[in-house]
Amino acid sequence: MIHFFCPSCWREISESVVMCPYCNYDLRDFNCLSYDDKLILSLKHPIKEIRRLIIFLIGLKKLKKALPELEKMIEYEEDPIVLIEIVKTLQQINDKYAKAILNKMRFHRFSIISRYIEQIEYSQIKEFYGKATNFNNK
Amino acid sequence: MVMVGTIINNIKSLFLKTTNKSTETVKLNTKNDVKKEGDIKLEVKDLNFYYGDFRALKNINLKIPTRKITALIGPSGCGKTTLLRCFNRMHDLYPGSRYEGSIIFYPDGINILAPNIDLLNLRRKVGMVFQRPNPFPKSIFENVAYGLRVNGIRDKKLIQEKVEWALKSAALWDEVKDRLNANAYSLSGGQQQRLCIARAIAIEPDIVLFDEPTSALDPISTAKIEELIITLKEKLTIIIVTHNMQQAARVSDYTGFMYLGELIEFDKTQKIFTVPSQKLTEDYITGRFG
Amino acid sequence: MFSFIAYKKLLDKCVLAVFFTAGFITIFITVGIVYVLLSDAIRFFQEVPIERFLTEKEWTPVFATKKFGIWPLITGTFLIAAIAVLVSVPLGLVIAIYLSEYASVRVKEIAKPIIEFLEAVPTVVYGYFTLLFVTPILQKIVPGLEAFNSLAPGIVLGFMILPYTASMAEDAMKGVPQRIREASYALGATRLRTAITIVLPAAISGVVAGFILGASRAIGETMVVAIAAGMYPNLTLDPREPIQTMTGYIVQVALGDLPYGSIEYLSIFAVGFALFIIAFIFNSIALWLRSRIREAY
Amino acid sequence: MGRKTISSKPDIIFPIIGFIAFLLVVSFMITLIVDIAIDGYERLIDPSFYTSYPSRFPEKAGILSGWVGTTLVMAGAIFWSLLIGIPAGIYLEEYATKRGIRGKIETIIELNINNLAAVPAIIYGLLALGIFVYRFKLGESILTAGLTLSILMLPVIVVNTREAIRRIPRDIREGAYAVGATKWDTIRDHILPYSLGGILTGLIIAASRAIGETAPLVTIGALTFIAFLPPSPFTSEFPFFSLEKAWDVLMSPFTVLPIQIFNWVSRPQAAFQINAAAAGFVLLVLTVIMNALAYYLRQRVRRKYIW
Repeated sequence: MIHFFCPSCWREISESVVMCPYCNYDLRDFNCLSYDDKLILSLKHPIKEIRRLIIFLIGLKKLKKALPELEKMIEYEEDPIVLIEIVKTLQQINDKYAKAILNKMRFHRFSIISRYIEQIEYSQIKEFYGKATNFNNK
Repeated sequence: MVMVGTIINNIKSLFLKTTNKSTETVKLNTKNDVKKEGDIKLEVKDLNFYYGDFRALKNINLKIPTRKITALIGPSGCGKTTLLRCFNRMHDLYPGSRYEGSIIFYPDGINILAPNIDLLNLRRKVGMVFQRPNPFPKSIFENVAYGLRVNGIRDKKLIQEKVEWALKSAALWDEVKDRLNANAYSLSGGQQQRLCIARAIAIEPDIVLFDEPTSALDPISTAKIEELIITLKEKLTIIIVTHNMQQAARVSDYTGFMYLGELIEFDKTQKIFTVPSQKLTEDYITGRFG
Repeated sequence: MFSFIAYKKLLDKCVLAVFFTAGFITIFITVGIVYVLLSDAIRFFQEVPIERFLTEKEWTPVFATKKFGIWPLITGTFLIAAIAVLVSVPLGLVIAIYLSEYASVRVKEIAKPIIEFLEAVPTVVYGYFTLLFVTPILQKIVPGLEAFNSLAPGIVLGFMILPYTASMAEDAMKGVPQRIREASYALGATRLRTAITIVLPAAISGVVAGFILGASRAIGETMVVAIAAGMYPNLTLDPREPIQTMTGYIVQVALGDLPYGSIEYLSIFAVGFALFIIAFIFNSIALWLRSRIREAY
Repeated sequence: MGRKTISSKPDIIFPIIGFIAFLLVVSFMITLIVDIAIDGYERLIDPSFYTSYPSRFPEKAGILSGWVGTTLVMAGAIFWSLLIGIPAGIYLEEYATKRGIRGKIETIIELNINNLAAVPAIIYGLLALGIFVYRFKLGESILTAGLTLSILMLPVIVVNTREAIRRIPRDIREGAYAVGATKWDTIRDHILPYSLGGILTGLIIAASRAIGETAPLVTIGALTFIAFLPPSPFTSEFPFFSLEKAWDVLMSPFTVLPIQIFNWVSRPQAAFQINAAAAGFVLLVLTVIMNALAYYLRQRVRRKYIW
């Protein structure tokens, strides 16, 4: 069956309600939101696969508006897979703000995240030098 | 502690391997869109499907492009698997199903839903991979050879060649070449699913249907199968039903969003996910319902 | 390629026809049974009015003065079935409760095949055992027990139908969801109390269906009664006396020379028809009861 | 441990009663087997018992014609019941449409098979007497007996075939259809091979019931005193097999072990009853072996295909 969730507190509600009975969020407000805003709202979705998808889409769209929310997210997000998705999205956006967040993530409380960033950067450097040597050979 | 470490490493290696590639493919897709706009493999026209009195599909209109991956997404019970199973008329196995409308198969231009169509020929051209790996409890070789045999190929050498080719195409050959006579159930879940893919492509179909092919598999096997599906599109038209939207976004070129038996939106994958035109699609992608 | 597919399709059609025919033949068996029983029973009733069949108190179709009262055979049949049920139901119920509520998996694994095997023993062997082992022993306990009687076969049949009364009852009780039991245990009830007041009532239609099928089996059983109960149609409820059951009569007549269309020949079809009706009623009740379990859960 | 629920009295006593009841059943069966073995011991160890024809003299009588007859009749019964039972079971599981006229026929077939399973065996004897013996004029022959017992076995075989087929998951069928197999391809290559173990179990169980069945064969008029064997259908000249003689085998009168036993039991002389016990023991051993085999097969099949 299809389940509906409140886009604010993400508890299950019925399809027809106008006001969320748990957090009093007005669903008419939600219907006026743009897709980008909906994406940002969904960063708090309880299902991690959805969060991961949203982050992935933010990267795809290079949605800079979402960066503050992502910055907050790295503090409370518990799932390393989602965090890794954030890293990748940040690299895709790749502006000043994103780089700043990325720098912050180097010292993330999950060591796997910081190691992941190191590894990515290492491989990027290697790739860069690999190309450089190719040039030399030519 | 050691165990936790290895698990983390596994997760890490998984992401290092796959997601790099997947971002690449997304980029690729954005570069070379459809080459020729008229290159259509299947055209669904006003399709209605009934289970008894229940109308499971409502007025579906859809054009499936050749040699592309088309994903169908939507909440469970929305009819995406039902639509998929129309393409090889799998519903005919069970009493009480009824089709209306037409699905035109190009380049032949025949209507798949015509009552007098040759189902054997159709299923030879439209292969299928199922949700749960379903190899036959026979040897690995026999599993792949089965489709060839029932389609009238008797030449042993030819069968051997084709089995090898299919297993290679399914990226399974190196893992099983020394034990082709072992029972298929001795393989792991992911290998079994790739065996099923080999079985489907051994008869060289034009189209392969994937019905949530990775929903019963672990992340590593899932990644392998996704990779495999992407390589298969060089030769085949692929339609994949998936529950996992990220899989659709990573793998497919085109995506259709279905809801309550209707096709709400159909477009290039990138467009569906970045700028959906329907509010319902937006809500589904952002997890408002599911 | 075309011809290959056409050939396969043709083959498929032929196979369907063959399989459908096979299924259809099974209907012919029942039709055959009903036709044979009915046609010959009707011919019997053309010669012997149905009032005599139902009102006379003696059954002597092979004597010079023929009498055709079915009642001695029916009482004999039901007397033995009743003894069998009296033996089998308490025993079966105790075993069923024990197996479903107490026994370990290993005991169950051994017990079930043994109980099921009771039905597989050739009935003629049971007949021998009844006549030459059970009856002599019972004669020492029960005074006035004749060499042919209905008590001994009844007891042996009681064991023989245990696969229905014990095994089927156990299956029915096993089908009761565990959560219902747990609810009872949680209130501090003993296992036995739970089994009797909760599980048994919940499974009652399956258990009773087993009993009825067992009784039906006892009614239709032939060799044990033909060997050990005697060949004497006797309107009595005394289990010590020799009697004759409906099946016993059919065997007795069939053993002799049987000209087609003679009154003896026709009489076994009349008796067989009565037996078929009784068995059919019992089975229908059992099937109906069993279908009720399926609705319950 | 202070709680009474765990160690309350009825829960200690009842399992003991239950176990005693079960032991009663076991001892009943052991008594049965031992009694027959002891009674028949004298003849069981005599090799000529197995190679002699019945005789007026109890010490010379044997079960040769009995077991030859049983073998031939059972071969016929197995043949006919498989011929009808397996296709009927497959039809009901694989082809049933559940709609229209065919659907109605299917419902009738199903109900009918359920009912056939519970019809008293002797009724089948009457059916055979009325149809095969008198209306088809097949006589009191091996053919008639085989057909009669096959009807008896049919419901068991159909039910077991259906259960075995039902255990095969839908996915396997769809997998086969998806590569272009026809229904018959699927049945031949998948349904039948994977359900064979289950079908075989059903066949053995059915055969073990039929082998001891006496009443229907008595009803069709099996002779009890047969001092000859059916003719051999094999000839010394090419093609070493004569259809005419095979027909003679099918049409020849017969006796079977259970009828032989019945005949001996009904005789007043105690010496014949020794023969009855001995033959009964042989029959009992046969059924034990068949049931054990079925049990073993069932366990193996369960382990072989775990879907």
